[in-house]
Amino acid sequence: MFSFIRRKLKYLRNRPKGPKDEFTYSFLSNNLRDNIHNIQSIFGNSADIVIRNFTFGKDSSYEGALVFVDGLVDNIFISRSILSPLSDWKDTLESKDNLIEFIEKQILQNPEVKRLSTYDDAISDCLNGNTILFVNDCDTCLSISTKGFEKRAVTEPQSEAVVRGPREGYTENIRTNTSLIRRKIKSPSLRIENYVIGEKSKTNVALIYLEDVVNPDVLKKLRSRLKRIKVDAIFESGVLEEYIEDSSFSPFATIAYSEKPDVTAANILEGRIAIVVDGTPFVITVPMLFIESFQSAEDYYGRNLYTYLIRIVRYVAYLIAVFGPAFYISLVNYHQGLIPTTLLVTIINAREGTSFPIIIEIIIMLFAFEIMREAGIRLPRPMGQAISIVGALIMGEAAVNAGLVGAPVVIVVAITAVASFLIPNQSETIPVLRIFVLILATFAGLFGLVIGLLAILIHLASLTSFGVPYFSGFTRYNQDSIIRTQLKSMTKRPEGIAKNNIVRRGSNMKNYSIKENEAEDRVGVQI
Amino acid sequence: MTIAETKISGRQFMYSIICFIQASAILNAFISNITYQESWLVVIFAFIIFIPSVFMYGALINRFKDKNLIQIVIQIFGPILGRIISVIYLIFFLSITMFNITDLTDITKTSMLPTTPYIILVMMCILITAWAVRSGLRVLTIYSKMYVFLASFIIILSIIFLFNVIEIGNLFPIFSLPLKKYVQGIHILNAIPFGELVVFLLIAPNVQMNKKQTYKYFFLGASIGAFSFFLTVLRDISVLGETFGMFVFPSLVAFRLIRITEAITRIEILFIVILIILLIFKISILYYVTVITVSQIFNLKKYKNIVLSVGFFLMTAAIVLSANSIQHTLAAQNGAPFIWVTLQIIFPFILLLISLIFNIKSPKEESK
Amino acid sequence: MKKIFILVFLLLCSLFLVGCWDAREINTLFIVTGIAIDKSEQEGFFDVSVIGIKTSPSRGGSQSSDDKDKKIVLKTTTRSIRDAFFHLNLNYDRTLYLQHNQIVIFGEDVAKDDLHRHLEFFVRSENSRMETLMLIVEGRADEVFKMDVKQEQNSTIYLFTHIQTISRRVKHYKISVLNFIANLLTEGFHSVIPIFAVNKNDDDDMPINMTGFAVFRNNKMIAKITDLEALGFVLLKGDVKNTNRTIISYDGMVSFDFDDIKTKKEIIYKDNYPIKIKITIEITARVEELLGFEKYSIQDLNRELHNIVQQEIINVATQTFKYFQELKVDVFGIGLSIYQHHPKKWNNLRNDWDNIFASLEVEINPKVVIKDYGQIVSIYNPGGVK
Amino acid sequence: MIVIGVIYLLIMIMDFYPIIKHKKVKHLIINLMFIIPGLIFLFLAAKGIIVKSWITIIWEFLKSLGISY
Repeated sequence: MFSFIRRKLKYLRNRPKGPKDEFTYSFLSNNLRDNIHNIQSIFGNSADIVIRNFTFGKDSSYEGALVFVDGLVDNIFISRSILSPLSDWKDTLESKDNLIEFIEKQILQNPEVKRLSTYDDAISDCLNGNTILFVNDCDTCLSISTKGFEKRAVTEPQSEAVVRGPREGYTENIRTNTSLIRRKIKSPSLRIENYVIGEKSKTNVALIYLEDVVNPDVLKKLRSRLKRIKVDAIFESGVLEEYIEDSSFSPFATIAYSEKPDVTAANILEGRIAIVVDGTPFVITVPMLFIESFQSAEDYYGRNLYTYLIRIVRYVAYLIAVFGPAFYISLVNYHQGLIPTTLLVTIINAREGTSFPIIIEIIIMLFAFEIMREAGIRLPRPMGQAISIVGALIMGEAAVNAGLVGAPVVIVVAITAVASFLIPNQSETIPVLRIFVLILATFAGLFGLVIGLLAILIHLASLTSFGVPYFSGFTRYNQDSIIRTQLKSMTKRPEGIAKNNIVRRGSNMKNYSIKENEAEDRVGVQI
Repeated sequence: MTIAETKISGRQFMYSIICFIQASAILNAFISNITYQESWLVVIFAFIIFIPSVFMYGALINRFKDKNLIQIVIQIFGPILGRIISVIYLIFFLSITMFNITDLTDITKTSMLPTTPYIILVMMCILITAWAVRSGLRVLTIYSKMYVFLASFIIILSIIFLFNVIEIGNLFPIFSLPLKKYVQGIHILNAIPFGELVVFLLIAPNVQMNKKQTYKYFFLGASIGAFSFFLTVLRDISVLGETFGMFVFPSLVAFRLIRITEAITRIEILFIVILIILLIFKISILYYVTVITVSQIFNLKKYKNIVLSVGFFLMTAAIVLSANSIQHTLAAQNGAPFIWVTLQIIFPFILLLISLIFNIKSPKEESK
Repeated sequence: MKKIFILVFLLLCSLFLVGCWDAREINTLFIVTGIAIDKSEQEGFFDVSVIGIKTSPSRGGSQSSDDKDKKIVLKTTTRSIRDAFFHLNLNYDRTLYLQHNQIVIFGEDVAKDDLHRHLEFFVRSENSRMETLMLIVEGRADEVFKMDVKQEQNSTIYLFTHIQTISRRVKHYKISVLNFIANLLTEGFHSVIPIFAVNKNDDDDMPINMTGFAVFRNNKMIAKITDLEALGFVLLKGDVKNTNRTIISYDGMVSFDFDDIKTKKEIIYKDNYPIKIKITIEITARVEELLGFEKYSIQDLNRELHNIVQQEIINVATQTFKYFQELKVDVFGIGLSIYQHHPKKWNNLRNDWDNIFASLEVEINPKVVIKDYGQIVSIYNPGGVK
Repeated sequence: MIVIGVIYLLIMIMDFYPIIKHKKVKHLIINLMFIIPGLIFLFLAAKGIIVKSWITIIWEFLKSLGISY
């Protein structure tokens, strides 16, 4: 009891201090020299900060200075839209009492100009890609948006290949991503809220949602959680995910991510909120349901019956991926009766040569498979393909011949490995669950497997993603969970996501073939 | 987790009743060696006799809308006497849970893990149910719909698979046994599967359903459960015929006779696994109810922290109190009906009568 | 959240400590596919021999079919079945695994005295199955294991597949331990088990053939019936998918295929005491082979064949029924149908049912429908009058 | 047998931690009320003594009164 208290006190004494705020100067002075001097001291004259002094106005009576970060701005744009208009007014510009306002309204031709009065805003705008215009004896400055840094073009996403459907994927730039979504949903009620997170990185994070459809308390929870993040830098939406998700300890991801705008747009239409993080092509949508990871974008573009089949194949693949090895072990070690006699004899023959117990064999093979998979990803693209193929073939074959591993084990592990690729979103949860159920099955056979299954089910039931029950897809009626009903009759949004379950448009469309026949019957035209 | 605030829908209430009775369908060993081939008749009569008490339960739930059984007892009999009666109910719930735990471990021992010691199986079952009970009623009953479909799928599938072995002749002769045997059979059935529905009186306050729906859901649940119980007994008798009375778990033997092609034989374990899931569901509900009664008696706010200690008691008691399956079935056949039926049906009926005579109702503003 | 994790983690570690009781490494198992029980010389002892599959380490799972003898036979003599398995487990390196056992074979002399005492083990203990088939073998049962079988892995699998195929046509060839015990429990109903004989000259490839049925009174074998009576038994029992019969009359020879035989038994009482039983046998027959009958035209050929078949069925059925009446063994479930439909009547018939059955008067009326005559329309008689 | 009992008690610690922290005496008493008989039963089970369950006791009592089948 006492050691506990002592530990508590020690922790309180040397708790790490929060990040210190650097900028100590607050308001701009109206003397240009001081301003420039302060800016230089703040930036510590790092190489890419450019300060351009120039004079303008009638017989160069006024003095100004431009401050911008080289590389973040478009130099041609600066000269064309700031310097040349100022120089045009050379002969007509006399002394004006309010010079800054006149420049902002009349002279500058930039689309976006802001007046700033404190150093903090000036600095943060300058680092964001704007140029700052200081004028002598004026205590406010102008921040002009002249962004123009290198951007990656919109290309096909790597992680979600699709046979049919739009191929454009997100890029690292937040503005292109929001524009891609805006192009998908052109309704005025699409709101984009901007947040700046990270003491040092100051990354822009945009919340995108449809005003009349979003679930208000999910929005409230999300906003409060975003505000509470005190962290140095956010480079990837995965990092953000870690901070705002409900239960970071559960193997299940309660926040969905995607690289394709049409998937995020569909989610937003269903009442979810998309979070775009500057600098990463992965956009996360909140709240997530368990069944979402079994839906792929292509389900809605392909034939309806085919999607029935594919959905069932995905669920079966998930079950095989998680319970495959455990079921094999419980069959071979505990309930040999279940295996038909001839198959049992072949398994015994195959295992005659090997010496390890089955659990060790399965762990060896699972471990080998994980190594190959990681190698396949980490190596550069051409090498990666070769390694995974070579690894699979040689290792499997050699292991069996060397008598290290029985042939059936290789087959079982291969099937579970391939099955876990079918559901990309869940590829992080499957290995964890597989090991958990495997251990239970080795020690108690099918009974252990059932206990493992129940444990997973109970955990899933008590999991919520932003207040919305995570596993609700199966238990309550949902037109899109196990099977996808025809698009025309998919009228209701998933429970709990939308504000008050607003019915989607176009719910009154019947099958055209039926409608046309009815029309003809009424008219009495015999085909 | 306070007791009152988790609300489940009426439909889930019905599904959990069905699941509850289906789970005890595999334990029809109780009546098999009393009314050999006519057990399917006894099931019908038992259900017919049980129907009035279903409506009696419904009436009790409706009269005391937001009060579970223990609160009603305390309200009617006053704090001291009420507590004594609820302690009796607590012992009753403890012994029902122990009964089902021994049944579960017997089934797993005979069909799957013959040599694992008793305590391991009991402990695994207790741990899982404790986790489910700790995470609240909603998590407990959220899967009842899935379990019901699973169970009925199993019953229908097994009938189809056993079609070539079924002999209709085995169902006869009818009414060939002395009347005493029938009465005892009905008495047992009203105690083991049907009487245990008294447990739902404690879950009812957490269910959102109006007056009419209570009757509808309770009756529908009980009748579908009874029908699947009837189907199981019918299947077992028509397959096993004379040997129906011989076995401890007739359904286990019936599943063993499934032989389709050369490969699909000896698959009784797959069926038993699903029935074990159902039994674990039933034990988790009984466990939840026991913990609720304990917290009601000592009126604790949160019941989460006493779950594991009750589990510990259950675990060790389940091992010590039942010697072997024969003594267990004998106790169920002769001892249980008398004791349990009084607590399950006669006592709530007395509660209802007293509350009608003295017109005690839960206070006006509460009963919506 | 942390609590849940601790609970799960402790659940796991509790299992680690516990070790695994029921795990049996698969290559330490000896797959038993047949058990034979014979009477040994010593009084009260039994020779129990067990046959299993020999497994051989093979690369790539292909069956190495070169070594001919793929079977292992273990023998022991003990007083009871359970001691036998205990004894065998003691002296053999691998543990015997009974779940895959297909057949239990009894020698004729074991069947003659008490069969039930050997079956008790198969029904009671968990690790053996009660739907294994039962067989009686003339002479000693363990000769069956000596047969070398080309097609299957060992002789019991050969026997098992053999019974499966023939029982698909006639249901009564297949009787499992559970059926036998069920018959023992029903009063007034005795079971009949197929009997095989191992043929001695081992040049032809049919090592074993079925010589008929062994008739049991409760658990003692009292008689054997040959193939002819077997057909009568099958006809009286009914519920048969397909069997055949060749009849030689002085006009020629015809062989029928009886598809789908159904029998209805009706008992006629005189002041609730059964005196007569009327058995109607409905058969749809097909003519498979037809020789002779030249002088019949097509029309009256049909009538003639009808008479021949009906006469033959009446003879065979009555002869078999009389035979069982002499044995005083009701194998056809007549007593059972009385018990099932009129339990009151059965109470006072119960004790001397065998004599009542023996004194029953039997009347058989077959209803035969000759469905088709095969592909040839006219009677094929080489050089005969058209 | 005892080992399993001890393991289960390990899991119980998780349940007791909040009780001790928030000093809920009532919970503590109830838990102990269940654990102590549990421990007694555990030792009985370890020794292999099978106690006649209360149902059979009452059943014999009823039988002596003549109410039974």
